[in-house]
Amino acid sequence: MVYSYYPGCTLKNKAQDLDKYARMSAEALGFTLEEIQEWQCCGAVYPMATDEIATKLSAVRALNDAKEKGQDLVTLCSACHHVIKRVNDDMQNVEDIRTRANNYMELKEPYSGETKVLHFLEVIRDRIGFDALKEKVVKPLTGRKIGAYYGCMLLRPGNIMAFDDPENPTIMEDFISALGAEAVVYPYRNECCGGYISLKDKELPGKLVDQVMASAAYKGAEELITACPLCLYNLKHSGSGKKLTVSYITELLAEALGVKEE
Amino acid sequence: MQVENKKEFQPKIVAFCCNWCSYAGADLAGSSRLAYPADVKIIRVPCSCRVNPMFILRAFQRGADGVIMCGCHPGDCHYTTGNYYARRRMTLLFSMLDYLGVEHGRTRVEWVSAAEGVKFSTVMNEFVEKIYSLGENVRLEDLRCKES
Amino acid sequence: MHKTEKDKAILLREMSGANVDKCMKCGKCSASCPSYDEMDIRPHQFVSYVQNEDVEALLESKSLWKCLSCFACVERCPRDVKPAMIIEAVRQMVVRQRGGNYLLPDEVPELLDEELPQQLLASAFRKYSK
Amino acid sequence: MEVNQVQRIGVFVCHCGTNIAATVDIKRVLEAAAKEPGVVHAEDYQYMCSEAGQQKVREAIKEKQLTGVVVCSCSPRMHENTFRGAAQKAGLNPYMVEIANIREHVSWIHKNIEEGTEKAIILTRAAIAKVMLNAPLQAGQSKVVKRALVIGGGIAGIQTALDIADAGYEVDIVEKTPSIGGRMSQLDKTFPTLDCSACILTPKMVDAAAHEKITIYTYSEVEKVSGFVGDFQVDIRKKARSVDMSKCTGCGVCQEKCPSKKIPNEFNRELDNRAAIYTPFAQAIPNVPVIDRENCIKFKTGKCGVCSKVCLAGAVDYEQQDEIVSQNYGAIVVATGFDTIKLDKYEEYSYQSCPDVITSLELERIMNAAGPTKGHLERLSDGKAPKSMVFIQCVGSRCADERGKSYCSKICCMYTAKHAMLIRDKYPDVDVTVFYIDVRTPGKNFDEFYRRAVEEYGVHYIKGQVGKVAEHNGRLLVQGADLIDNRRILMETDMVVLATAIEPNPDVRKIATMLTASIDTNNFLTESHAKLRPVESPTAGIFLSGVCQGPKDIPETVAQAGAAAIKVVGLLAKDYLVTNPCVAKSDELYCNGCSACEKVCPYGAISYEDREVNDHGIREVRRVASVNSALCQGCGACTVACPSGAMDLQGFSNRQILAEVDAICR
Repeated sequence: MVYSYYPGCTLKNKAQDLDKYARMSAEALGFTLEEIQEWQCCGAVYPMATDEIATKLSAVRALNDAKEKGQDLVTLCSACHHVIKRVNDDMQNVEDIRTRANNYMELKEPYSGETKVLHFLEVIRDRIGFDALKEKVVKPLTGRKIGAYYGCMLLRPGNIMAFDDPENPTIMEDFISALGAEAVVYPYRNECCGGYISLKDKELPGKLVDQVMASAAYKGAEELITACPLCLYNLKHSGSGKKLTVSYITELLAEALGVKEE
Repeated sequence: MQVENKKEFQPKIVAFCCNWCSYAGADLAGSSRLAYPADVKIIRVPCSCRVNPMFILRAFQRGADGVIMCGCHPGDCHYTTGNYYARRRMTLLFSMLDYLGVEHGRTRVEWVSAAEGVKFSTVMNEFVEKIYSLGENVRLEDLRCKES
Repeated sequence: MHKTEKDKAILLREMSGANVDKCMKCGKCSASCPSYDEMDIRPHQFVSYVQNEDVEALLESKSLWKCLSCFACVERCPRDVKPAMIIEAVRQMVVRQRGGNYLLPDEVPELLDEELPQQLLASAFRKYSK
Repeated sequence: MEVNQVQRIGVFVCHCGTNIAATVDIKRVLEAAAKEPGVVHAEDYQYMCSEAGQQKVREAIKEKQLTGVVVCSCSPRMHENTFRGAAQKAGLNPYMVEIANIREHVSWIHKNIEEGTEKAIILTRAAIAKVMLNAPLQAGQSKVVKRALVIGGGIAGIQTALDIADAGYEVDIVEKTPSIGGRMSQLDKTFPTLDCSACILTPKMVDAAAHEKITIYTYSEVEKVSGFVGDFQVDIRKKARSVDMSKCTGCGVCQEKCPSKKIPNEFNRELDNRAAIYTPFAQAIPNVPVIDRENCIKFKTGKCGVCSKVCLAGAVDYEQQDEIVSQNYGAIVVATGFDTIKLDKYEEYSYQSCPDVITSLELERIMNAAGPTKGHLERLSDGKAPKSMVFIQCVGSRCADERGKSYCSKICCMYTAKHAMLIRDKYPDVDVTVFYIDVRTPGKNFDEFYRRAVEEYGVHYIKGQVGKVAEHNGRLLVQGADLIDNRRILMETDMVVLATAIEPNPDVRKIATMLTASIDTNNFLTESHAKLRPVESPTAGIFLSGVCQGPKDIPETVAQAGAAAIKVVGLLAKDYLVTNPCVAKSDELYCNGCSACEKVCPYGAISYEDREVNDHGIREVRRVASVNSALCQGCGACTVACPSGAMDLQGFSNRQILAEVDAICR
């Protein structure tokens, strides 16, 4: 199975691990991530104002590219996934945005949200299946106690992202269990890390990250995983409390599948 | 345009009133002596949902200048849901009449409760005034039906 | 063209797409907000400020730069009001004005560090400037 | 112009003293009426409704062999029945009378004699045109079975049954669970008087069980309903109890000895376990256990049989089968009650992940001496006594999204005040905080009750919904915002109680469908009129009692139960029901079997049947609509929905109304 793949800017730069291990793991699991041509930065935050059009076009371009290839579009970075999924929802359901975006784009045929947007984890859950994943694990992560950090962008708004129950998600826990580790559920796994505010304000993300870390540690987690480069950055660099190590979901996956080079 | 070549325009106005609310409201307007023009003639029906759009078209065919339908307030229908059906049917009928070129003001739906004598009278006054301003209905009247 | 407070309030309602009048003042948005303590005008107040057409105060508020767009308020609101969308609309109103940018390119070099992801810069620029 | 030559119409114009005669020229009306085709008689009188006036009508009918009567007088809402009666006395079908309303609609509002007279003439013509097309109608009769069925054995059902039975009629209660008692039996104390729920409920349960007119079917469900008001045929499934009711002494040994004891106890909201053979609670009526076959070792594996061995009365019967009881009823009362909503979509409150976050109904069980903690207030996670408790109101109520319910659950403000007060009273060292959006306490002594919680018991009320509850360091971290002080609340507490929205018992949808009783989008049964007929379903013969109709507390439920009972008694007191003959009727030759009429009928009065029709000599079986005239209320919705014109309304037929339109527009 070949999927169109939108890596996004950070995965080409500071988060190369997230990208690299994803491609390797995908091959090991029997699917290919085919990077779309000449993608542009998604903008990293969804432009919420109803009159924003230009800021949504790069996402539409990527979506249309996948549509023309007849492929589903896979993303990894939470921000990219959030932006592309929501723009796709706009293209499906908001007539004004659809019309205006298509007027700008001059595509061969108008785009109205035909592409299915999947997060890498959704491909594993819905296309591969956690049971099948379990069978492909060669180095089970037995004995490791891992907490999933979801953050906000994958889950909310729940009705559009439709990723998992926004208040009680289980996809990453199921993922961790499939890899042979013990998934640690903690209540702050869906609370914000501070996001983009950390560029100019270190104090608030510090408070939030300390809360997340303390909550995860209290529940017995020894390490955390995330899908988002910004979450990873904030979790690592903000706050003054006790730190758990944080890694990307794909790194953990590559390790369990035995494709991660040491 | 046909301009008043008659001496005086005397509109024919048919009002369909449901037995439980609007007809009672009209009775209350009467017992409260709240006047409205005599051009309005009321037909009693059990419920606004009994009003077949055909009745309204027939009225226009026979030379009515305006038709108004009154029922219980939404949620208060004696038969629970009748006025909702009526409302939907009239919406469709009115859009068809619009298409036929019958002015929007010639038809009206109003919810009048049994306690709203004042409202009944006010609505009828307004409606008749509107019909006067629109003049005679020439769109749908079937001249063959006219008695000489 | 000079816009009155009322015009701006109407514009905010349109730009935000928020269901301002559905609010029942339960405060769950503020209760859910991770930035609550940093804000001078709290998420639930944004709704009433728009209802009261008190837009100037919103335009001056430091809350605009503290909202994380984490959507906790949107998700948990029992009335589907979408307070974050109002905050975003006000923020847009500010950054679209001349001199309204909260982040200037000149500031950036000092804020960088070795591991700072591109995503952070991209999102901060989207949120803080036009 | 079509004129039915055989019709002989009489027109009677009333002066109503000067009420009509002052602004309507009676003479001209008479003259105009007399000229109408078919009119063979026209006369006027001072007061047509008086005995002398009616006498004139009766005489004219006889002398002139009238086939139809038009009375030009006051509103038909006033005297239509009077003149119908007069016609009937003279041997004319009462439905051959029409009224032209020339008082309320003419003389009282049009002061110009010219205008008034002209309008009166037109209305008279319309009435004549209508009556020409009237057909004689017969009001039917249907018998009334003098027995009522109450579905649901909670306080609503028990009270309704007691009131009906006290009036002397037979009542059957059908209860799904093994005992009557319902939600109220799960409550510890009741507001606003704080009396013990069991102390006031159990005597009523005993009364119901002992009442000679009441039959109780527990562990039973309504399976099938047919018929209509006055005579419903109902099949009740008595599920196999596996215990012989006539032999069991209620000693309880079987429950003690049953080896399968790990089954979540529904009565205690699954906070503890019960045995596979069980009575839900000690005061259960009947005090006879049932075997939960899904969890019984004997039924699962064939081995065990301990209960049978220990039963001295020999009451345990593994071979027992479900039994169907068929019974006829004149009236049915729905009293199916409520449950709390599921909280799986509200995990921001950590209900699923943390045992110390509980619902209010769970707290009732914890506070109850027969509950899972024997009435000790303790945390379910570690059994420790709490030092601080937080109550969160409106969880799932007043929601615009699909997670919760759009309505206010109505009882939560009061029971939360009750809980807070009881805890502060019994455990004064426990700090109690209530997060509220609005405190709603309409009801006698209700606000005073809530104020007592604040003023005398020191309960802290904070305005603002809670955003998140998270377990941390062995306690619960409650994150909220005080909307009045405009400050962040981040407090640690030991237990959190969620005032969970209530919803109608999920079974009600199935029952409503069987009864063709209408139900709203929230699954509450719809009342016939929100204000004036609040305990009657729009479906004749179906009555509503308790929360199945809308959220309500115990006093309101009991009041409504009594109201439903008196409505039932009013129905059962009649031997026969007179049916309104102005009902819909379908012409089988025109009916195309499309079901459009069936879908709009609010009463379920239309059904389809395969019937042999004779279409101009061709006999064939067709699927055609059939109207049950006992159920039809004569609204006419079906007549307009019918695309083929087969459906018509007697007394207000298409031809009649068109004739009126034509007469007015002439």
